[in-house]
Amino acid sequence: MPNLIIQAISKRFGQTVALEDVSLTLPEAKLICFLGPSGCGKTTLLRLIAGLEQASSGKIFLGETELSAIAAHKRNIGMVFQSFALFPHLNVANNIAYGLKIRGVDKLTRLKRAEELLELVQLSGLGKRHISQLSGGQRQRIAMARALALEPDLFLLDEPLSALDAKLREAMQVELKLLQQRLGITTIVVTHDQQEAMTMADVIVVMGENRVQQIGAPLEIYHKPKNRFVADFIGSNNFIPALVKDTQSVSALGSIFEIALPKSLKVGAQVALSIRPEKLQLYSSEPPKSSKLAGTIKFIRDLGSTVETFVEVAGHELSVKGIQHLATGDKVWLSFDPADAVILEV
Amino acid sequence: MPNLIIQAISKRFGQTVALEDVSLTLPEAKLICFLGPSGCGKTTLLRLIAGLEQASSGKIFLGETELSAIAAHKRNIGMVFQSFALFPHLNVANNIAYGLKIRGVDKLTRLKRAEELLELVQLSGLGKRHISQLSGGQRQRIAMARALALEPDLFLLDEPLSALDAKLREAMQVELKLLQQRLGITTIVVTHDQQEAMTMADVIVVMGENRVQQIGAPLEIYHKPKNRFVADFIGSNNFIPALVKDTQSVSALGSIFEIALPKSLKVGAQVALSIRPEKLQLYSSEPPKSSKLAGTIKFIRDLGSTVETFVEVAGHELSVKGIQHLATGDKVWLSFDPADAVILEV
Amino acid sequence: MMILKRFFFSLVVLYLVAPLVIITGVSLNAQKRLFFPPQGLSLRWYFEFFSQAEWYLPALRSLSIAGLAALIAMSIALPLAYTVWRYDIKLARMLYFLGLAPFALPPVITALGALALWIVLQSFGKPYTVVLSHAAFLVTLPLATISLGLQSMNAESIEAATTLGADNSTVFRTIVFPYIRPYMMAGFVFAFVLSLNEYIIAFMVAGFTVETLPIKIFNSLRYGYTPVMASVSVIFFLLATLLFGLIGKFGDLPKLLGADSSSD
Amino acid sequence: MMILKRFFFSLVVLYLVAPLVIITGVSLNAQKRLFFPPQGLSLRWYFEFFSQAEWYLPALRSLSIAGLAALIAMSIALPLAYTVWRYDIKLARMLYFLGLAPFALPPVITALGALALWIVLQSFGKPYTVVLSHAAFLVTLPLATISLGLQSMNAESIEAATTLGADNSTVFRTIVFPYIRPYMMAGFVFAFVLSLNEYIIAFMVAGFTVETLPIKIFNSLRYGYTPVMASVSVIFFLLATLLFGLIGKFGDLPKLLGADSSSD
Repeated sequence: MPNLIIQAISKRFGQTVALEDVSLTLPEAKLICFLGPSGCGKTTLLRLIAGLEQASSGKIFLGETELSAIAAHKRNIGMVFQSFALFPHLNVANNIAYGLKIRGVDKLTRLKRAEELLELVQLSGLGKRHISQLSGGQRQRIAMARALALEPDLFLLDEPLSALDAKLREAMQVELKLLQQRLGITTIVVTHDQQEAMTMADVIVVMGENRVQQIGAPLEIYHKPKNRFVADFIGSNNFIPALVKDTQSVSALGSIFEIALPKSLKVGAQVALSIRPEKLQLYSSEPPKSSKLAGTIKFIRDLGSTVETFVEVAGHELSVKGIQHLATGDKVWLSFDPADAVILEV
Repeated sequence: MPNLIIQAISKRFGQTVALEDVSLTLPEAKLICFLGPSGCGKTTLLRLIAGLEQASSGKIFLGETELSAIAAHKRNIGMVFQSFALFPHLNVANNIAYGLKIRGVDKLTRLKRAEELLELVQLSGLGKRHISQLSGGQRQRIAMARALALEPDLFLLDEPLSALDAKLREAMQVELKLLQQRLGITTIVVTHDQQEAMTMADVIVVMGENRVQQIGAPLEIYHKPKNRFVADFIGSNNFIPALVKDTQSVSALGSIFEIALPKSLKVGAQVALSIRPEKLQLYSSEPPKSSKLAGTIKFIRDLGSTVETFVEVAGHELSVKGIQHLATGDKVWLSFDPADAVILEV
Repeated sequence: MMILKRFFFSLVVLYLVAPLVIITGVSLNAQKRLFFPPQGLSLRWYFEFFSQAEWYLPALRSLSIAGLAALIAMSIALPLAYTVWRYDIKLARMLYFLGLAPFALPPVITALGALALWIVLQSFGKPYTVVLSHAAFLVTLPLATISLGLQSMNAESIEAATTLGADNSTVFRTIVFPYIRPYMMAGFVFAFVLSLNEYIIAFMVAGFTVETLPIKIFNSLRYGYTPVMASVSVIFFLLATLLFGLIGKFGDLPKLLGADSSSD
Repeated sequence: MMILKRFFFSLVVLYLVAPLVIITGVSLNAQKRLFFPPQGLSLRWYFEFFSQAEWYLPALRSLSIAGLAALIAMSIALPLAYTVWRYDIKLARMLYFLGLAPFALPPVITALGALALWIVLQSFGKPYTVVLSHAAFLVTLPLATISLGLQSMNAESIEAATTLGADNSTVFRTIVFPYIRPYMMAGFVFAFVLSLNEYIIAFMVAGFTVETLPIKIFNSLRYGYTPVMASVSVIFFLLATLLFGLIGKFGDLPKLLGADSSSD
């Protein structure tokens, strides 16, 4: 199975821009997540790949084949919809075998294939059930089975787990990931949930403001966000306004920090120093470190498993995560390893 | 302001039991959270306190006064509704001053008080706005201002933040907590979100299956859950089936663990050993500890800020949280401090 | 897309407007003939309507009957709808469907039923029987619009007012009434316009003693068609349009008709 | 609570059933009088209806007209509703409101408009004019029910069928049609029953040549009341009830009427 290549795709609905000049090459046989806030265009991109929308400009290729020149019903793509979109007048087996039936496959073969797929999604023996008799989690699995029945070239899922409750969702994330690894089919999952994307994806495409913001492996995106949008959307982050002093250091909140800077930044430029809450260390007395900040604890959010401390430093509030034994109002010091900080343009 | 005492309250709607023999004494001037899954009766209990429902049996007292004998509109309770329930035909100031107006307070005094309350909720100058011109967060604050306008004896909030998006919700949790501390008014917040309860509450009342399951400070409930319902609902937890060996130890998954047991348990009883994911330590080689388990890594969920590892031990899957550098399939050892484990009846 | 939209709108407009255009054209004929397009333009049939008692008296009679019937229907509907809504919200939802009741029974049945009833009560032919029959027949319309209004109201705002110290009557005066006012108006106008145009019940109940305008039109049909009928229809239609326009201005008409306001 | 509920239900039942009870009572009179309660029980008026051509012929005529009109209305409505829904979902929502159109214009206007149109087309009085007038007048009913059905359908199931390899006609045949079938039936029955009971248009368009049953009832009113009218009304009402009962069995009636199926 070849790469999926998206070439300079734009999509407008009337006056509204949904996607602006998106180009991507997506690797084969991997699980890819389109991740972004609602309205960022991620679902539109998925629907363009499925052929359910027509691009305003640009092309989509699957290897050498121009996918965007083929009618939706001839693309051989399996898609799972957010509402699952099961056919209410057909039973489970007939839902799964729908694609086979309209291709004229005989009844015995159809039922055999439906039973195979039910086994794949761990719902053997449910073929005769009516759709209304299924739980949300079962519907989700049947929708996957139906999409996989024709052995598609691409497996697309639009927010497949958003209708499930929290505990089931977490379990299904793991299950979906393992299923994809077993089948080895190129799979694209649209989601707005960064934990879901981090759990499942081999590659995450972060989308925002109708563009691709960053593409990469989950931990690469977490630790090396390319811009403020990504740094803010993935995980939580502290953004400290800073000024470029020279090619090796910035000044922020009255202190100087030695940090490797992108070469594009000029001396005197306004930047944001971003540092993850779990990368900040908290001290009750002044530590013997070079990069440190003095502040006061404003609020402590103790969730049992993690403690988040809000520290005010020179009028700026920073969040620190990690177990500690301090109280609101305490004077504290913060320090961090400059290698953990990321300098972002503002 | 005196304690709120709930005496043997039951509530049935037709055949359905909403609350079953609930008795509570709630301290004055504190922020109390009713926490539980949907349908547990927490909103019904709040509505009984407000007088919007009548109890099937039982009484409610505010100090010496029998609250349950007073009509709802004479109780002097400020309530914030889940939908905010602002009056669409009145502007912001008239919404806030509604209670004063129907008491015949003159216009000048009303407007002055409305302006004071707008200041309190940090929305000064918005008095003339129409309700439809407000954002969700602003509506939430106006609903609070309206409920506080009459200086109520009790301040009740029904899922007050559930209509707000995640980032705003986190900020409002802190703000609501600080507001309550400044005003010193007895406040009850109904929520299904345990993080919200852990962040805000002085006292959490955990409700489930139409009863009070546990009442206590947030960390007490997190670290010393009284029963399996609480241990499962608050945070995540591993439950390991275990057998009481003697008064000092249990056997579980083929190992013996020395743990202080409740006296009520008999030798040979089936129990659950519950241990939080962050209290399990993971080793790549056998550690020199007495309480340990050998297993295999099944799946790793790396979210950047935390890593959750699923380890299979004797056919049982355990979740471990904490930074580590292992891979799926590795053989590992787990250990924990017996003091961190809780033995629960099954 | 745009073409389809335009085509579709033209179709709807044609469908609704065609009879009107024809009627208006006919009413402008200079001759006493139902020509369309009209032969010679003249307002003489409108003039005739306003000058001849045999036409304007039935019109005034119809207007009084409709006004009284709508007022009575509303006075019954308001307390009924509010009481039911306060104590049983599911029951209140059914009141909305009751709005269809006048159209559920064949009009001939309703009319014959009313006729037989008044005969039993020995009031057959009395003028007030038309008013009461119409009020009873059309009471479901204000009942439906008011129930719809109450249903679309956030029930929590009543509870909010209660916790702020308002007793039941204060809640009704300060919260409920301002909210349902446009729905009440809509119910009144629906009942008024339907009574104005109602023929069969009025005819059966008191057709030989109380000549309303629709009855007058039908009666005069026996002596052949005259463009006055057309001019009367145009005038009544303009009146109804004006009233519905007022509802449209003071209330949200699609919402009054039960459309989900949250959609699009 | 229970008392209120019972009181309310009694009221509704009384309101809907009272005219029926009276009519049925009247139809059972042994004498040729409109007595209620009936004086002497007899089925002679029913027998008269089925034995005399002056009664059963108009009835058969009404049934054929209603059947044909409803069929034509449906044949126009189905492709129109489906095309609009496929290409513009917002527009399709408007089709639902169009279902109210037959009740928006005063019946006299619609009838006069139709009359004038047929005169222009020189077809006045021809039997088929009633069928076509009714079909045009009632086409909005199947249009509304079918649009409602399409609206309540999950649009994603069409897209799902497409990704599974179905072209447009296969999608219609295998997914859309099975779903909207009960809505089509409902539209047909609505149109059928309304045509059956329609009086004014039928009378104006071809009243002197095609005597439908409602026209027959009115015509015979001139010679005094007879219980046959009541027995006819009862028979027609039973027929309508049977048809609506069938809809209720094959489709969800409240849902067909636009009720939100997600509530309670």
